[in-house]
Amino acid sequence: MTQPLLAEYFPILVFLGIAGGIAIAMVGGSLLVARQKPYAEKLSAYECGFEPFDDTRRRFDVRFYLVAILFIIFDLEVAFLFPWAVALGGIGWFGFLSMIAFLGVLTVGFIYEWRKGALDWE
Amino acid sequence: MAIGLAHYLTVGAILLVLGVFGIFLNRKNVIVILMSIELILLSVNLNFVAFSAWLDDLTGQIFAMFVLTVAAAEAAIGLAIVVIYFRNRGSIEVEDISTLKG
Amino acid sequence: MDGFLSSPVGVLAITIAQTLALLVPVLIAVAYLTLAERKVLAAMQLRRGPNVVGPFGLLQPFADALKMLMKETIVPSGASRFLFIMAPMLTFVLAMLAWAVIPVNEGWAIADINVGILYLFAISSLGVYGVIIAGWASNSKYAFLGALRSAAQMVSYEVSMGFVIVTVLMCVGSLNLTEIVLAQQNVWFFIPLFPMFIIFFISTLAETNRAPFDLPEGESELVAGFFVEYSSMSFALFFLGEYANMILMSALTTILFLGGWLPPIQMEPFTWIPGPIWFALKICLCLFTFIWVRATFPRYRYDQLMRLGWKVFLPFSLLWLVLTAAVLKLTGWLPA
Amino acid sequence: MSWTLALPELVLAISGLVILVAGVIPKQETFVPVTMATVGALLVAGLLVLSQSEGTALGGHYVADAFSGFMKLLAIGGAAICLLLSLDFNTREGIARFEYPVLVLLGTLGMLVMISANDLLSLYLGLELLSLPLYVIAAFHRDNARSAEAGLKYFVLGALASGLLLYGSSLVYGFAGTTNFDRLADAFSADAGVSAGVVVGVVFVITGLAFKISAVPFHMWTPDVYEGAPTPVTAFFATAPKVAAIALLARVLVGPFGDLVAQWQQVLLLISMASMILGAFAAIGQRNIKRLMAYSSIGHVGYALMGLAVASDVGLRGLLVYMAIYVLMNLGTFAVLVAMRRDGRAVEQVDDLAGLGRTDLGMAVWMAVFMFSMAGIPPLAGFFGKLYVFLAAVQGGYWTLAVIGVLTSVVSAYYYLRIVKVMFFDQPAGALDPAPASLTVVMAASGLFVLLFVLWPAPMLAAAQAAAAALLG
Amino acid sequence: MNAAGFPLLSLLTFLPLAGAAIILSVRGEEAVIARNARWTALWTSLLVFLLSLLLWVKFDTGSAGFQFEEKLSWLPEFGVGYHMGVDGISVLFVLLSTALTPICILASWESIETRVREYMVAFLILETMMVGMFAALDFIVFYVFFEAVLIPMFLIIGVWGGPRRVYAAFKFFLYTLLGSVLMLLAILYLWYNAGTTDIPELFEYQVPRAAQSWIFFAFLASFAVKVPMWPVHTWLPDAHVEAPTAGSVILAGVLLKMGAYGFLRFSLPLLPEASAEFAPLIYVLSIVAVIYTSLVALAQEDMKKLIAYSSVAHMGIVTLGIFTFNAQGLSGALFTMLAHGVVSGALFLCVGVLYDRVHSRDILRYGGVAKIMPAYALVFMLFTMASVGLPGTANFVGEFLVIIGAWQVNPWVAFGAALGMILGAAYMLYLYRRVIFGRITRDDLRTLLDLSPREYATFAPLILLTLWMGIYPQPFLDFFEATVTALVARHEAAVSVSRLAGM
Repeated sequence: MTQPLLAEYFPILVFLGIAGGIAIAMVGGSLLVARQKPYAEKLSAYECGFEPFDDTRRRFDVRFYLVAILFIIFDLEVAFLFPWAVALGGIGWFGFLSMIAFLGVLTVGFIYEWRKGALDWE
Repeated sequence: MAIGLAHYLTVGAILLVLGVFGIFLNRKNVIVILMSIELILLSVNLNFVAFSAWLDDLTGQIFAMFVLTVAAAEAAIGLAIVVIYFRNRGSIEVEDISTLKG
Repeated sequence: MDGFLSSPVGVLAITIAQTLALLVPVLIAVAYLTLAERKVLAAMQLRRGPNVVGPFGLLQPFADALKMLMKETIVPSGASRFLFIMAPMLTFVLAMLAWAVIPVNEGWAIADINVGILYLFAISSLGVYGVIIAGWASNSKYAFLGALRSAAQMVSYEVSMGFVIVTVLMCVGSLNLTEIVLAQQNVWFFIPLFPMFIIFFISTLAETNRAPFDLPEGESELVAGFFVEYSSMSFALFFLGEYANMILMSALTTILFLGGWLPPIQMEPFTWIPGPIWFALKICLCLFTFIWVRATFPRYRYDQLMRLGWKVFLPFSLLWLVLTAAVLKLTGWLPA
Repeated sequence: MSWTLALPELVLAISGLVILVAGVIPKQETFVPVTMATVGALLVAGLLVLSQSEGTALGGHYVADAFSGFMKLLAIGGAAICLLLSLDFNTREGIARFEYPVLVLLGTLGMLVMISANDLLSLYLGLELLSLPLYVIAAFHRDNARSAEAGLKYFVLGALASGLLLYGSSLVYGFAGTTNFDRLADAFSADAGVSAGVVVGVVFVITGLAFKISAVPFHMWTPDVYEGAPTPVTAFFATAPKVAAIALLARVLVGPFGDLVAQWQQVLLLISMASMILGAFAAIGQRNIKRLMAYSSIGHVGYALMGLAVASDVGLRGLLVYMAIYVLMNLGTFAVLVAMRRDGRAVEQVDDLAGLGRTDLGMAVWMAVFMFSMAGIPPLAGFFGKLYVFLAAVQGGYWTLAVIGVLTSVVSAYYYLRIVKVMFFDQPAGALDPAPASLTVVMAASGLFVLLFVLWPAPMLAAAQAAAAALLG
Repeated sequence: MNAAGFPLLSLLTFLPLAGAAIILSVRGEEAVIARNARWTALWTSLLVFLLSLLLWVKFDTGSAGFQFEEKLSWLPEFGVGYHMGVDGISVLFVLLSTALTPICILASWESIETRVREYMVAFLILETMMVGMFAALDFIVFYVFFEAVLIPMFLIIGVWGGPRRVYAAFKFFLYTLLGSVLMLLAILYLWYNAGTTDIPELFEYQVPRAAQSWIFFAFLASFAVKVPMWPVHTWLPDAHVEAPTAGSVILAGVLLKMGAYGFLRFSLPLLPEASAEFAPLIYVLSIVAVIYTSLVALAQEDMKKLIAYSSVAHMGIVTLGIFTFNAQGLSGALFTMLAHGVVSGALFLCVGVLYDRVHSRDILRYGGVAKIMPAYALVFMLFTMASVGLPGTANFVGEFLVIIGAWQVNPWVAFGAALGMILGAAYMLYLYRRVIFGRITRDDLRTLLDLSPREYATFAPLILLTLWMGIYPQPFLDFFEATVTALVARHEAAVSVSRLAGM
């Protein structure tokens, strides 16, 4: 182990290998053991008794996309908060207030979204 | 074999080239372009972090954090623009983006 | 022997042994959680639950597993084969992977990394990919819409979860899970941070798509959500992943708010019981609450669900975060 | 912490947030009051810039000097006037949403940060704070396919430019070991020589910035974006952000990379010449007047860069004067373009101006003044802008540059004249709608400036001189 | 310092702008505006002319230096200032400009029917620029006026011109601009190296020999186009043909002089060695211009075009005279410029008279006009004779002096110039014969009216001037003498110094 920092993560790699192995074993085992007898009707997508009219990967409500965007923004905010929270004891009032200001900016954005109805469904 | 600065920089450069080529050679979908842009930013971040470790200086990592943040905002805006473009034109094929020319 | 243990092969062997020592109990726990859920629900509805296979139905999970194994794996004709198979594996692997950093007792974490909570947060965020890929790869309307809804719901509550975790971190001053537990020796965090504890718990319900937030999988509307097209073992993997996540979330709740492996009071009769037992007990308590909630509450409407996440939890947790920070800063209680 | 030095930026930031909240809370659309409030905030910031003292602040990330003051006033003024231009236009086009002024405000804040940047990090943040609102307002006409396309194109190439700039920054950081401009300058002034990595980094940084100022060969987005974006937005693009980007380029090249002049000068000379040539020739065939203005702005950037490329104090002074005059001419021109409506619909072909000299003499005269000024005909202000950059080129002995400059200005005179010709020589194509008062005021104000600059150029020259001196340190 | 006691030159320069402002401030119906504009413009220009007579009266012909000087600080730290003043070279051109403007305004009284207000404003602005250019004693100020002339002239040709006015206006503008921007670079070089743009101060500055050639060609590019010299004269016929009558008059009368004035003011004193070195080139170009354009003029069917080509030929004589570097040649050139200003302006007016009536400039369309318009025929004849250079008229004096000057330099050059004069006689008389004599071929000509009182008023001063300058030229020559002598002396000194240095 030449790089001690990465050594801590070695078990995770092992974990990944074993968990992946189990998953493959389970799916593979089922494929081996179970009787496979596919036919068209069985392989068609689930529908209410008739053939699908169009491609399923079609447009969907833009609000899902909005949620995704909002999530990115707020999750990044959280990413900033992590180091700040851990170091809060050592960064003094300036550090504290900087983050409060940052949160204030985000709050303004949040108020905007709220008023614009980005958070409303139906 | 120890993995040193040069390796990181090489990967970074490769990612950059991939990103740039992705933008210019891509003939299909605008989303691919957005992904290429993210790829470029990724290469930049890799550079910053690698240099930061090499120089034993935190500036690079802070820079990378900021790049990350801005990249998120940029992606959000980019997607929003793609959405309104799609709403207007019903397509996001790169070759269709040619109403404006002269 | 020492020589072997410190050689690379030895280290690998030990790590594999540790991993299996953790994974196998988790898998067994998952298996019995399914049984427990049915039993508890039945009890609450004054039924008996499974009681045929084995004594008190104790072998029921194995029977289920066997049945799953013997079923045909159907890949819909319109699906993307590779992604379709990959999605459940991803969900399952991620659910397992998170366990690598969970400290069962002081020093009993397989990978005691110093950014453990960040790691957990990252792994649980990745869970969305399994859902999205499954919904996309199935090429079915129900699966697709279900996946979108699941994903939206998961990310919505993740934000407030993040705030809650940050609040805890401020009180600890470290990202290491062991240290988070050790910081609760005097008082468990659920007491001073009670509102955050509630938010966190409810968010975990939403994060794991559990009742009353199981709407994306609502049988009546979307048949079964994103995994409607799945069958056999790939279905089982989703199932396992989901229940493993439940246990993981309970473990996280325990670590963050319920003092991990610490006994309720640091005195004689309690300290006799070893840490891992306390840990397991607390997890069981959480899991029981999960099931209890399922038995008790009606399902949320989707708009209510999103509103709760964005308009109640998010502003509230943000506010509480700032308040906590201010209080800590003003009183000087911050960890150095 | 001398953060009070950054008071203009802070005031803009806070007022931006307050205005955003104040704008979103009422039930009805608040475009007009919000625009007014934004203009007010910009004016306050302008006053604060005027009273700003000099020095560095915020851990060396921020610098205030005469140069930043000069450029900030230009940027703020340009932004404020562009907002006035949009008042009437946006209402008529159905894009009168209060987000527009707020975005302009935030973009202006980004410009101020850029202009005062003293670190690669603040440079980048300022640039993005400017670019992101610009992407949005380029596509602000949401239901218009061309606007959306303009936004998309601008976004893609802008993001690419940011990426290249960042990549350059990362190399500079890695090989020089710092991102602070002062320390970078120290690092390069040492005799040790510079590594190839830094040079590559500098070239990438220049490339990124060249995109932003739409200098050839990184200009491809300009015509499309100018044509597609709503006209007041185009006016904004053509003025304030260009000032900020030029300021940034000047500060970066003269400050931290001042000792690498041998490395960047050739690049800049080529960029400048290519921009002048392309700006002159490509505009000739344009029928859409916004597209024409796009090529015109490319050409003007070429002239302005001439001042930077010669790398002297005279050149910098020329650059500053040029930018100031350029901004004012462009604001006036765009006031006319914004006013171009027939039967309530916006028109933007050159031929739509036909016979304007008969139907609306006032507007035609101002437009002619701006066109002659852009062509660099004395005694109008545009001539003096060119005069000072040419003087710098002649002084430095860059004859090729100077000769290309004057020849391309003759070529570009052709298409400016064509507009005058259409307005005065051609038969009227039907009267344009009368221009709203706000536009007339902008036209007249910048027109008078362009006309009368010749009488009293000394104050601006003195200010530019001081700014250039401050930048050279 | 200032013989007039008040800033006369600035007043002359900017008074027309005040008139323009008054015209612009008039509101009302179209006809009212037009009438107002005409009268205001006329009175303004007359006032300017009367004021400018003070120059004539107060000018000290014995001095070679600048008079009526005015100085204002403009950009002191750059060595640029607002400096006005006239010497023997420029004073008469100021007068020529102020004299021709009211005549032009009178000439456009009826022929301009549309957008009268704008037309008059453009003309007054043009006057400002012309006067300012001749009076400027700072290179930058000079350049500003020199270039600014383009704007009103472009509009005058383009808006009120003939069918191909757009083409002509663009050609005029771009040709001239192209030349002048090159001059601008030379000015910048001088500015930077001498540290000043003040013309008297610049005269003290020795331009390095190596730079002189470049600067000379840069100046040549500008002035040659303006003069215009062959082969860059092609804009002139187009511009003349398409411009309205008054535009042609100003163009021929004043604007062409700007190039020659530039040679005299800048090329000769600033660049003596280069001027001497490249004088043969100028001779060749001038002779070619004289002979070639005369031949071209012979073949013209369009009256205005013919006169335009004759202008090129006459200006060839002028440039020839300038580059002889002796007193006779220079005086002759200056005198020819003045005379040509009066005579060719008058000739364009003559064409304008016919054009106003018949709306054609086609020579073949006319014939026998003498029988219907005897007074007009007389006037036309006078100016034709003057143009030909008949003794007793203005042109004769100038051309004669130029030929004498040229003879001293090189007899062949003089011979070329004389040949040009003979050809000039040929095409002018040919024109006159075809238009005025012969049988009346068209019926519509029979109804033409002879000169109106307004037209008499227009022609009268020109006739007087032509005869005065031809019969008693001394007062005019007096103006030049001191300055020209100084200029020649200065030139010879500079050239002999460099010749000594070369040996």
